[in-house]
Amino acid sequence: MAEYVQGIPIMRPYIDQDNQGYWDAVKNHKLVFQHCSKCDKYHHPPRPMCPSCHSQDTLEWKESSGKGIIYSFVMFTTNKMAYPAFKLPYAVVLVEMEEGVRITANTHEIEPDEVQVGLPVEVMFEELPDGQTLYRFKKREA
Amino acid sequence: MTVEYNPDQKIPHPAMWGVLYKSSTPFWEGVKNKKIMLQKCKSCGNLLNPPRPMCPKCQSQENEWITAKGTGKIYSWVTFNEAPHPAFKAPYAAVLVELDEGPRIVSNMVDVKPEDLEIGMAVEVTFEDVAEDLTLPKFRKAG
Amino acid sequence: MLQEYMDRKYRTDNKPSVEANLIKNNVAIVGIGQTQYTKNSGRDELDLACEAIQNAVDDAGLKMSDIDGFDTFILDRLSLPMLINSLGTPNVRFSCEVSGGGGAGCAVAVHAAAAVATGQADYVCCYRSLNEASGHRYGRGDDFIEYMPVALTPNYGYIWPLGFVTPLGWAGVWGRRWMHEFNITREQLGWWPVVLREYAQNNPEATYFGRPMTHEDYMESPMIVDPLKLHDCCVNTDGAAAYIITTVERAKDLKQTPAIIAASAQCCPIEQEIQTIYQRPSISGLVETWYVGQELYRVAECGPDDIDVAQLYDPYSIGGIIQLEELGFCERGEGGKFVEGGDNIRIDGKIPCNTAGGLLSEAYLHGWNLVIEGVRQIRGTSYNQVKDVELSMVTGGPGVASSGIILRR
Amino acid sequence: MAIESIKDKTAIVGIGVIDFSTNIGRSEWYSACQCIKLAADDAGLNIYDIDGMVKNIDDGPDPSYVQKGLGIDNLTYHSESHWGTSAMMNAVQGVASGSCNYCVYYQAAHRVSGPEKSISDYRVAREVKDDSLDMIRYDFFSPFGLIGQPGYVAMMYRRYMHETGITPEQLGWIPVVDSENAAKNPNAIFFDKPITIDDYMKSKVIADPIRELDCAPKVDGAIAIIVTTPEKAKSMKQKPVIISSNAAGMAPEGQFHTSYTRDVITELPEMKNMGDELFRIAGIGPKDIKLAMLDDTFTPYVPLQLEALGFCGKGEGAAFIEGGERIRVGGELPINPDGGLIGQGRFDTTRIVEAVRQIRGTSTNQVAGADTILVASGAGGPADGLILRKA
Repeated sequence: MAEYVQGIPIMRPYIDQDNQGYWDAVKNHKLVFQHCSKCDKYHHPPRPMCPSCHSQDTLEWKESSGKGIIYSFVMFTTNKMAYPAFKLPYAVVLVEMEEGVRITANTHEIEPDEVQVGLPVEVMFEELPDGQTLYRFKKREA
Repeated sequence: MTVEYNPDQKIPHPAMWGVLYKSSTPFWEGVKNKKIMLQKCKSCGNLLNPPRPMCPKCQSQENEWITAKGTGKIYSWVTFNEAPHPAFKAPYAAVLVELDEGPRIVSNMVDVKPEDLEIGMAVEVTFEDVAEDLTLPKFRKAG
Repeated sequence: MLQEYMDRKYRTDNKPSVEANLIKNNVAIVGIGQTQYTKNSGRDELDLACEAIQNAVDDAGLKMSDIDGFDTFILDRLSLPMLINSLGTPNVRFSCEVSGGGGAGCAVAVHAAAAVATGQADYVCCYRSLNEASGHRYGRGDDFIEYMPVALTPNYGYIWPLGFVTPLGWAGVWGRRWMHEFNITREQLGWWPVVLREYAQNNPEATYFGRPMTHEDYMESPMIVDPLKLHDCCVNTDGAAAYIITTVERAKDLKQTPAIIAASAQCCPIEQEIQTIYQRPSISGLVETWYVGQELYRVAECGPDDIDVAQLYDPYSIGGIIQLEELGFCERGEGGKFVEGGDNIRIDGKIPCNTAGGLLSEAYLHGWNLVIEGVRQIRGTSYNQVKDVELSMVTGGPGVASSGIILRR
Repeated sequence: MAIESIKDKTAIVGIGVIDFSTNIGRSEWYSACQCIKLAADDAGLNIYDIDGMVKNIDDGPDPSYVQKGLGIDNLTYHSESHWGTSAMMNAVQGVASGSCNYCVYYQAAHRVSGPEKSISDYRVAREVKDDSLDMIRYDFFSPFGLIGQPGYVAMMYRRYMHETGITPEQLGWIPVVDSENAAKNPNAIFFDKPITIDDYMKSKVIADPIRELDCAPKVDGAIAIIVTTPEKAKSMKQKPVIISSNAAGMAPEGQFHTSYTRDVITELPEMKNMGDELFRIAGIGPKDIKLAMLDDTFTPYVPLQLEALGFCGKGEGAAFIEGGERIRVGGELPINPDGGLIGQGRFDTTRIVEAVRQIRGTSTNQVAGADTILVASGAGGPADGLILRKA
């Protein structure tokens, strides 16, 4: 799923000093999460300060196992609320990762009726038609 | 001297986005027809400038549009030695004209050098087609 | 994180004392005004705002020159200087805006009340003016072409590239999780929109006046974003609304029965986003609504059983029903059963909700119409008047930094 | 009971300032978190006790972002404000009304290196999709090349010269005195040594009669200010600075820097309304003020503020500043001993921070006996201000 309509720009992330590491990793087909080395805690989305110890220099990027389960999802079935660059239908899944954080993404080779809460998934990377790299989730063995 | 434009740059256009900016549409429609239109409160006669949907003196929402004579005096002016927008060639002046009817509007002078400008100078309106789709009210020395 | 929410134990030791709360019982809503709610106003928002504000001023029995404060929330196309130059108010001493979209539906009243209670303004006008039906729509997918996440909102970068740009979609994620955890059925969901549509049939100002809907109609309506159907979603409206806040002392000399603010609350719990509140320990509830409810009950010194009528900000049905749980009108996870058949939220029910039709059937005026209906219930002038209303509750949007007020006679 | 006024109901207990720069290399989100942490440290306050946040609408990310870094469980009060330092009023009301305990006002703005710069520059020229009705007012200026704030102010300034005879040689004393003061303030990055009136006269005339040195430059910075009640302040680390008064003011036919439709355009009626209210609440007059922190974003507004706030009579502002003697540290009414915005860059909350330091006695350019200070913001548009005093 998640195929694109030609001629409509796909949005791109806003990259700044706080999330550069995250998006650089995605470009290299890696999924990383922000981790505070002092508190040993993960935070997502990335932020400029650890909310537990208020340190601004103990934040590092740790590679994710890439594995998680679908925690919830929505299915875009009509053009009313969908973004027009996408062919219908397409799903956006909220995946609870093994690290404990939850991230949203599109799916890869999962039929609409297969998308279910609790489905084990793992990350994969896709080169989009506009040249950007984005992560998606595909089925995995539990 | 008249304001000169860089031909490859778009002069900032006023918004005529229909319903989005309804109050000022008659002003710009008037300019297209080479008139300065002023909004007048139907209830108390107050001239509303810039245009707005309610009269601040009597809270009436009924208004009409009258045609200004197009004469007035220079109230103040600025000379731009550096152009803040690429469409304009510096130096040039923006003038604040007090119309004989009372309201003040911003404009440019035609055939007057910035150094010859004076507060109180009598001026009259002239219309200049500055772009294919844009006419602007400008002023020249009266008489 | 959010331990007090997870334990359902509200901390009061870190709050200013109820005695120190100057808003409680000292401030009232004394004037309400609106324009027609239409699908195409043919006028600009400034024009609509002027009319609604004039109506509110007239309703209160004031003069425009009495107004010395203005309040709204962001996403408004008006500029305050332009508005003031039209209204002709001579000296505005207070103004503010609240961030967070629809959650601020009542926060605006909180800030206006704080200004009035501290003597920083005498009469504050809270206004909203929109051409959402004919002009700019918030929250439609095709409206986002040419938009990109910017510096002040970098977290959109994690969702927008997924074709995930509309609040309805974002809310669908926590809505589905709630349905999943508590076995809520679509049939149950449908009763919220159906009852609201019934209310709208008595309200000639409502968008859906004269257009009734049965539960069957609801079930047959198309899916917009699975799990939400067309009739789970709010209407689009052109129109404006305004209300005026002053002290109870000044209200005594005015025309209308004042709707006294018994409590006001605003909240912004951690990991707050615009609907994408996915990092919290639980997403099957609305943390922000729980906080608002707890603070309202603490300050007003009452509980859910004391509330006679509620206007809950419901951009989608799920948002309304989960609020019933978080505000304590029913148990956690029981919202589906509670609305089933509709009787509990009808006029003689346990808690009549959104009695003018709410955002689904009256108008989407970012919650202003809910405040106005909350005031009408106190005055006894609602089109669906609940008997002997003592306490009338209004809340701000779910899934965003939220707010609420309790009005009393 | 509602209260009559906010006089002495609130106090400033903490300030946090990051080092200003013209290329900070960080996000505004980062700086916002950083300056709030500094302010909490300064106040001796646990970050988790902060329960209110206010900000200027365009400066920095909104509270829900900042909170994600600070880890605060819930805010019970937050809002945004449009201009000057008027968000301060919301902080004061939040605390005084019992809606929150500790309200932080943060301004995190990277106006040089941050991306907002390009947005606001574009807005003026209306080249991007911006459908705010606010844009309508530019329609009557931009097509004629009257674009940008220096030009807007110059139109008023020319008239001011015409009506009162004020000269650049007089007005130049604002940047001269600002530069003298800035040279003593390590966070004022625009002058390491004072300039002379000759330097000012040689400064480039950009929108005649406005010179480059008449305009405060842009800067990257972040400031946080913590407000609570005087009672709570007693047990905290710093000597509290009491907010005697706080007010905002507007006036008919007002527009930002372009109120050209008023009968008289060479006055600041918003500032006058605000000042009258400030003094009424505090119960004192201009004579009681030991130090004034005035808005010097554009120099012509300084003499106009002196007139509007009653520090001198109408038309006497120019004489007041000429020669600089009366406005220097040690003079009759010292102005902006931190170097003002001309010395530090456009950053309105610096005025409050310097006033707090002066009252604490910790300024790098201390004014003797500065126990009652007036802060004014928003010259040329909606105005707001504070009177701060020693506890």
